[in-house]
Amino acid sequence: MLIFEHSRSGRTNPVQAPRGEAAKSDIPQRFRRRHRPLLPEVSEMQAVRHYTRLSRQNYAIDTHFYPLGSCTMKYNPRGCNTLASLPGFLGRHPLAPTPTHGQGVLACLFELQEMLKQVTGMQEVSLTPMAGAQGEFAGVAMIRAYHESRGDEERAELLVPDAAHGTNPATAIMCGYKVREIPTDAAGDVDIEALRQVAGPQTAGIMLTNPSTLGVFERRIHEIADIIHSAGGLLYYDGANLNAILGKVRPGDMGFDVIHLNLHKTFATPHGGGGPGSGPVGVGKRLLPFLPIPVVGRKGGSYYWLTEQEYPQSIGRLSAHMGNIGILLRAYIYIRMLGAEGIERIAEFATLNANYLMKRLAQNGFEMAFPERRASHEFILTLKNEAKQTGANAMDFAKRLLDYGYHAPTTYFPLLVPECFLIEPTETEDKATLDGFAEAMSAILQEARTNPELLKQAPHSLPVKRLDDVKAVRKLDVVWRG
Amino acid sequence: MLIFEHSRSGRTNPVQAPRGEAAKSDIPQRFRRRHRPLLPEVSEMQAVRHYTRLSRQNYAIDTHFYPLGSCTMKYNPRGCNTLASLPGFLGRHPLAPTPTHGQGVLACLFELQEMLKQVTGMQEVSLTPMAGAQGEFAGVAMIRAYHESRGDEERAELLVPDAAHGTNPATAIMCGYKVREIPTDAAGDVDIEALRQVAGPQTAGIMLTNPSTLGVFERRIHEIADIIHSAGGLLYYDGANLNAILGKVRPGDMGFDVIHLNLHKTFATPHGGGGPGSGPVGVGKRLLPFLPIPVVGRKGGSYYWLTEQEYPQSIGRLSAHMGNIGILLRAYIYIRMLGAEGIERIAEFATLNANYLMKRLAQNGFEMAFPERRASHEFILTLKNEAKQTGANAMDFAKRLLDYGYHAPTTYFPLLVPECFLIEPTETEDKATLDGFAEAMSAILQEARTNPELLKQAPHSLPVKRLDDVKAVRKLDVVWRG
Amino acid sequence: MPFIPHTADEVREMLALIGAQNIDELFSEIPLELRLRESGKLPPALTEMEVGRLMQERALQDSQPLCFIGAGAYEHHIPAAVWEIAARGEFYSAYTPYQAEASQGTLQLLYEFQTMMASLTGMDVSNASLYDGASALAEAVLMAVRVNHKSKSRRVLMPMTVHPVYRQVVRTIVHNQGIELVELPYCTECGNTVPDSLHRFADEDFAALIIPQPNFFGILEEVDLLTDWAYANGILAIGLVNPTALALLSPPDEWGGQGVDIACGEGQPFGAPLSSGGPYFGFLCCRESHVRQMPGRIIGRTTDTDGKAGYTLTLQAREQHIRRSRATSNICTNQGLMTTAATIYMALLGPAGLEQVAACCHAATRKLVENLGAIEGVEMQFDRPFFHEVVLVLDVPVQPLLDRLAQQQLLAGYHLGADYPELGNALLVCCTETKSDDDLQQFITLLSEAMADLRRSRC
Amino acid sequence: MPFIPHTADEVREMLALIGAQNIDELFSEIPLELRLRESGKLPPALTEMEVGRLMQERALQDSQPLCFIGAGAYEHHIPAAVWEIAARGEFYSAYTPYQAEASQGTLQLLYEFQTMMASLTGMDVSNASLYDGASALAEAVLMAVRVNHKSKSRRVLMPMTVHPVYRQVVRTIVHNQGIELVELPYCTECGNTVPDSLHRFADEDFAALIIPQPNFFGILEEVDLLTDWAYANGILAIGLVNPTALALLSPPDEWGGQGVDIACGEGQPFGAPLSSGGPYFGFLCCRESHVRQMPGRIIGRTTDTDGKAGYTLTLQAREQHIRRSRATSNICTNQGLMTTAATIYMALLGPAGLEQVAACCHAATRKLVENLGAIEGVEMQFDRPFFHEVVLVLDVPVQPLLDRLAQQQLLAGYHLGADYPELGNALLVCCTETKSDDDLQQFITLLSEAMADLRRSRC
Ligand SMILES: Cc1ncc(COP(=O)(O)O)c(C=O)c1O
Ligand SMILES: Cc1ncc(COP(=O)(O)O)c(C=O)c1O
Repeated sequence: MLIFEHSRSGRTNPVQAPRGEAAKSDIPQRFRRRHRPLLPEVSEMQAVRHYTRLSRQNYAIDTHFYPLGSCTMKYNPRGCNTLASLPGFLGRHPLAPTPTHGQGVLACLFELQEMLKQVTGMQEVSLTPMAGAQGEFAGVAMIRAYHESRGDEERAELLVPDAAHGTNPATAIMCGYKVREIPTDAAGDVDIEALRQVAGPQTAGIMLTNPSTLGVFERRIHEIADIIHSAGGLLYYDGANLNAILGKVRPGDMGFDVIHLNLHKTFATPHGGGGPGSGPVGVGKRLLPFLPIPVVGRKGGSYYWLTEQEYPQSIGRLSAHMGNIGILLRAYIYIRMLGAEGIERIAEFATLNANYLMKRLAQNGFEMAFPERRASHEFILTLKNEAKQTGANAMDFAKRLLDYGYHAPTTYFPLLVPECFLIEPTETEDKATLDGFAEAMSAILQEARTNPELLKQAPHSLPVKRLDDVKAVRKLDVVWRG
Repeated sequence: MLIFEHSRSGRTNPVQAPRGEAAKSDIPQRFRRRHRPLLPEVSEMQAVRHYTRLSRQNYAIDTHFYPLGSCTMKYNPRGCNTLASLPGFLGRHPLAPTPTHGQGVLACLFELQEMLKQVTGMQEVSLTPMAGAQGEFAGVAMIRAYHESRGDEERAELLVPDAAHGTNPATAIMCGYKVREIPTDAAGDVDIEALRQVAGPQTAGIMLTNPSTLGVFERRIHEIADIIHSAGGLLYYDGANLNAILGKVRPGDMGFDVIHLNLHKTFATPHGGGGPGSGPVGVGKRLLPFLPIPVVGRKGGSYYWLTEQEYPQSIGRLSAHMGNIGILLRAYIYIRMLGAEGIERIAEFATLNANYLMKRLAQNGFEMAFPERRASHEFILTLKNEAKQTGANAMDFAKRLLDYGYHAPTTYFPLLVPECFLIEPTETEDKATLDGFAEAMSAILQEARTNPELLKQAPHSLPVKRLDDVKAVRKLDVVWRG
Repeated sequence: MPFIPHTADEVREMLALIGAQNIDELFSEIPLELRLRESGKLPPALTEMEVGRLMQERALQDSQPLCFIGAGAYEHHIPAAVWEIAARGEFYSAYTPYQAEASQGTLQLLYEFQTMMASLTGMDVSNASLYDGASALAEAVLMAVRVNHKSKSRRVLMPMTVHPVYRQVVRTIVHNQGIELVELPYCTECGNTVPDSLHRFADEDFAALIIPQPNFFGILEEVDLLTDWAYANGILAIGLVNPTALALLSPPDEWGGQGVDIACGEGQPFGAPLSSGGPYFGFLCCRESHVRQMPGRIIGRTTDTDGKAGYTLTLQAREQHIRRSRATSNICTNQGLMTTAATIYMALLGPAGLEQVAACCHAATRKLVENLGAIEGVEMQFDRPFFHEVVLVLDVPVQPLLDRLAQQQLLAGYHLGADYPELGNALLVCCTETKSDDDLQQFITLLSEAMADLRRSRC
Repeated sequence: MPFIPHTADEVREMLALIGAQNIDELFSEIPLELRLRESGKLPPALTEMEVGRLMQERALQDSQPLCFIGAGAYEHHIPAAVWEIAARGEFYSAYTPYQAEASQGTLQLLYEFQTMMASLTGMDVSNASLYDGASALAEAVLMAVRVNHKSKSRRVLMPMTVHPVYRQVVRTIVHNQGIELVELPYCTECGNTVPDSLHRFADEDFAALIIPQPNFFGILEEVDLLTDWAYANGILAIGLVNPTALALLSPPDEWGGQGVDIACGEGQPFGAPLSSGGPYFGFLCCRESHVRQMPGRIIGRTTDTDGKAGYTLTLQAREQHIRRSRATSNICTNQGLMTTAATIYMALLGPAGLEQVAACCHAATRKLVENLGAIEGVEMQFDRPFFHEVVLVLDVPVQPLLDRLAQQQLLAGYHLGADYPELGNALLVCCTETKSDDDLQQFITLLSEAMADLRRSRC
């Protein structure tokens, strides 16, 4: 039932509305609203009950194993939420003067910048981008500003591997670049020969993640960096996969000039059913002047905003204030709780879990996309044989997993592996959970062989059965009209 | 799965344990523990996931209609929780000095005492009892102290209607009294003639609720008060049903000498899956000196504890401090949000809902225990005919209601009505919910007629099917042993 | 190990199955010369208790002054239920609802959100959020340029009465695509964009006109005239609106004869704490005919195999994960949890409650204005209808005044000098329903004292 | 109407069905002369925003001093997850689990709680909570009197080293049943109950002996000797224990040769905020043979019709709602939500974590004691093993000292004078793991300054 269906005309919740006669007659009629909007008229309890019940229809990290590849669904420590929600933080107006009313929050942000520099090996960090994709925008815009600042205006192309996340090419376009796809070789690495052929004076740069979205480490990264740098281009690091290498190898050391981080992945800030995220950018020397503002500076023990004054060549501002500060605080708290050693263990155990689960699934007869490679923090399995043999495809396996109490892995991405599952267990899951998942996969495979309809009709135990996505597009219904 | 089954030896959650070497060698071996207790060894995420999932197996006011008679399961405003949980309140040590570190909380408690005096018509209130039953204990202990203080030591009997809640006779015994049951007449009132016969010099008092647990108002309350008072006894008011009469009639005005309130019923504090509750007591003039301590006093604008100094005849203390203060704060906030008018509307709409639902169910063919009476805030329906005709009894109806998404009403209480449902919708439910419940009852009645097994096997859609209570007693398993 | 559940035994078993000697071996594909040798200079781990104490101290440092700053971020009462529910693990720790059947909670809620926002703006459809108001405006500009088939222009008219930082953000985001923003001056007497002043652009070609309501000064723009002018000239109209104000003011769909094409704005007033500027959320609504050019997630209602209603991400072919370089935007993660809070906020307030919020905000600001007479040297800059925010001009310099009042725990407003030097000693002041009569009195008292002192110290 | 959903139309429809003219008619059975005529003197309704502001101001008034008071209520770190989960609506707003199938969450959790508490105390079984530590001790006394078949005595031995208020509470609760509490003196040198002093009671008949560990002074009692003495004399032993201490100290089940019969105590240290004294919870564990005399709810594991494990209230025949006047206690509502928090607390800490908590509390107190040498005029009253709490004797009067330190936001301890005048200027001081080295330093510094000042002002 929709909240509107609980609504009755004339019902109010006076405890939440301010009291008092509030004349608005000084606002001339021509500016005034004539009909009230369709908002629900429900009691407080009805709202609480409705949204509490709705919440229970979600799978989430707090309730289910959620091995969604590329998304790093790890435990979001509750302490981060509680502490970032202290009244002093929540109540602060963004324009409150920092000398008297902001040293607390700025201290946290400054230290976060420093810590992110440490873990990425970059020279400077700006925390302002509000998600990974906005971080990408900032990064690519800086690459562009860099070339323009040198009068190197011919560079109109950005190289992107064919396995890249969709935000990479989309960002390139938003920054006014043409996208050139680079193929992947059979082992999952970038096809170096192809790369050599396309790199040239028109190349503004390349966007990579490493480990790549194929779940393997790009071994010839040094060579790639050489090729691009020799061609006069810059290297962009998509930090969505940083969880795999924290404390092991740093993007700065691999030769990247700019990087974004997904704090809502690597640094355990919540994904909130779609956001808010946070996508800080880090840069090497070349891109330093172009950082998006504001950045937090420190002078004589006190903290303040660095703006266009200190960064006259900045690509500018990306949000009305400084992005998702509440999320930045959560990441800050998380890193403080982990410390140097804890950060390093993330990559170790994320990788251990991925390799273990990969091996278990391989032993259970599933085919890996890159069986000869080590998994990074994630790995890809292809169900193409199963699909051929049983008629149940990757989507059917995914939906059936929901019945078994597991969120499905990422399906059909990267597109170059047919019928694929991109599986990322993360370091916060225990062995028993991985074993349970592997067993569920085998059980489903058995079902696929004996009764594929069971999979095709799945899920069977959720609030709704398989939903008709095609109808959702054809008969577009995006607003309730009673 | 039990939390212990997630446990693995050697797993720790270091973020929550304090750091540092902490030698304990000054504690001699003979005092020291040799084996660690069986506590779960789980990661923080495992604990969070386990208990989050467990919570989802509960019905609660925030998720379901919960018409549990006598329990007043109304909406527990979230604001009461948030505000009672402000750090200044949560962090205060009970022995913190009140002049410097306690005026805030004492101001709330003092005002709460005043407000409860207002709504009950009593002279003074002590907030210290921690639940209804402890309030009863305090009240009856005061009655006893009163008689003893007058040297009136022969009074060894406490009268209790046969329909009374079990805590009433149990309390009488805890206070060293004998219990004498008073029968109920056919209309649901106390049998006045029977009462006259038993009241006498051995009568310490009578414990009543009004409206009674039969869901009807005791109309001859004045006569009862006269009988008891003339016999030298006192009247105890069990406040569990106060929701029915708030702002309409006050126990003090009905002639009661002492009363307890259930803040976790009438004043919307949460029941927490079993508690904590809060059972303040109010007294008339006669019992004033015997109030349990501490009570909050005010002198010259500042608040302080009243103790044995001010109440040398007090029955004493009932808790190490002053009871469930966090709960008292919630009740305080609730009353402030309702105000005088809001409080009065509680009884009105609780009564409207009960009478409406009673009428709807009667129209649907159900038999009411007292069809000629107005319902108070609750009413009783008997399924004795249905049980005879279909073999499905009140328990079966109750379990089947769970499948329909409703918590069951109170069953088999009061015992004198066979196969009964005690139904209390409360004022916070809307008409549509009551209609839905009435329809579900009819649907179940239909099922009982056509397929009684469906009811006897119910519930069918919950985490477990019908549980074997008899086995739970016979093969007692109250501690997990691996 | 913080947040890592593995026991030593388990690690051994797992490595054995993998066939590796130790964990380090799993990183063997990383070229040795790249491997980090020391573990960096991060501070040592703190326990939750320790970091708790640190954060408590830091939060206290920022204290909680009496705040009359608005300027795009507004202090409103947030019902306790909003975050007690939004912070439930099932909302808080879920990903974007890619597996619809396992995400009906988030999806239905977002469908309800879209319905509420569409109704509030009067538009046909709404997306499920963008990052914030400023970036939503930038996306609206990009969308308008894509959508306007009547014009091939990449020029967009943007009044100077739009929030100055929004203008910067829009520029940052759109200029790489060759879009030019043409600034429209405002009347320094009235504080609004004078419709007549547009006539000089009548012969030029533009893709869109942005219309803020209220504008950055709190002043109500002549939205009907502006929208009609845009329509008459084949220019798309983009309404930039405050959602609280919409409870009182006419919805952008009803501006002029045709209404706007796109309405967008900052969602913060609906349940988002001020939180130093974020997380907030942007909203964007439009006519149904433009829906395929809309950026961001959209939730649709459909049916399952039993014919039962259910909700799912729809029109994904607009999005980067399907359309890649031809997507309507690169946005992926949005501000889901904030829209969750906003949806619960709207449900708890309802139409009457929200109208009362707006009316009380406005009435408080008006009351403040009426009492300013008590202070020497303060005047209203603009004499036109406004909503809940006004520009005052003072006879003393603003910055020293604000600094001094901040010491007294009063944040008296936003200093307009840097953005609008032509206005002189101008202060943008906002009241919301959180300001009691006592608060207003406090404002008046402290401000007049401080001004008197400042004046004295100057002579 | 606050929290009432009815619209005027609905009220009309409902009244029509009922057949009443108006709501007032529904109260027609209440004698007219009793009906209230005015609506009383309650204050007018506040909105949540208004009451929020009021409560914020009140909470601030109580401020957050540095607190070294223990005396039965202990400041421990509470992991954030504890209350973020315990406050979920499903736990927070459920009733006692009478409908087991619809309450498996609460029931399984309580079964886990019972298991944890039984293991911590070493006892066979645990109930699902009583009101608090003091009333739990009273219930233990009543239970012991019922259970002890060897003795018909209604006399119980209670050491003076038991918390003074607990002794009062026990008296209040048990004396109406004719139970006599005989106080055992303690050694003012050592601070414990001297086992040899019991010999003089050897010929008397008692139902039970209470043994606190640690006792109110923080001192460790000779629990083995005391328990053995009780056993030898046909007296039931009741252990009164601090649950944090149990992570370090031997469980009551192992005291002496046979262990105690009943173990009980205050559960507050496990996840309950100090909160001015409540809500906390009492726990009570016992030998399996006594389980049918145990007061309070007990959860049992059973199976459903499919043979699947499930949980339900069991042994209800002990309880008031079934057994009425012959019940083991009148308790009905207990402290469910606090045990929910305690269970999550124990799961988050685990055995090693809990031991570390206990060890760190104790180490901090010892560190404080070791540094007291730096202050003139302070001495340890007792020189015996203790746990995390100690009695200091001062050469200045305690109350003025405490008042003065409270002004400096230091609560230096609990003044023992009122309860134990024989100890002179005695102060009970406690450290928990929440006290950092800086805090200890602060304590030392402020205390020595204040004492010096006081001494000066006296001469
Ligand atoms: C590899 C990769 N790059 C970029 C992104 C985009 O990040 P965001 O969703 O935070 O905008 C994602 C997120 O799904 C990703 O997996
Ligand atoms: C009529 C009546 N009296 C007394 C009580 C006991 O109150 P409590 O459970 O708070 O001890 C109850 C609670 O169920 C009740 O319904």
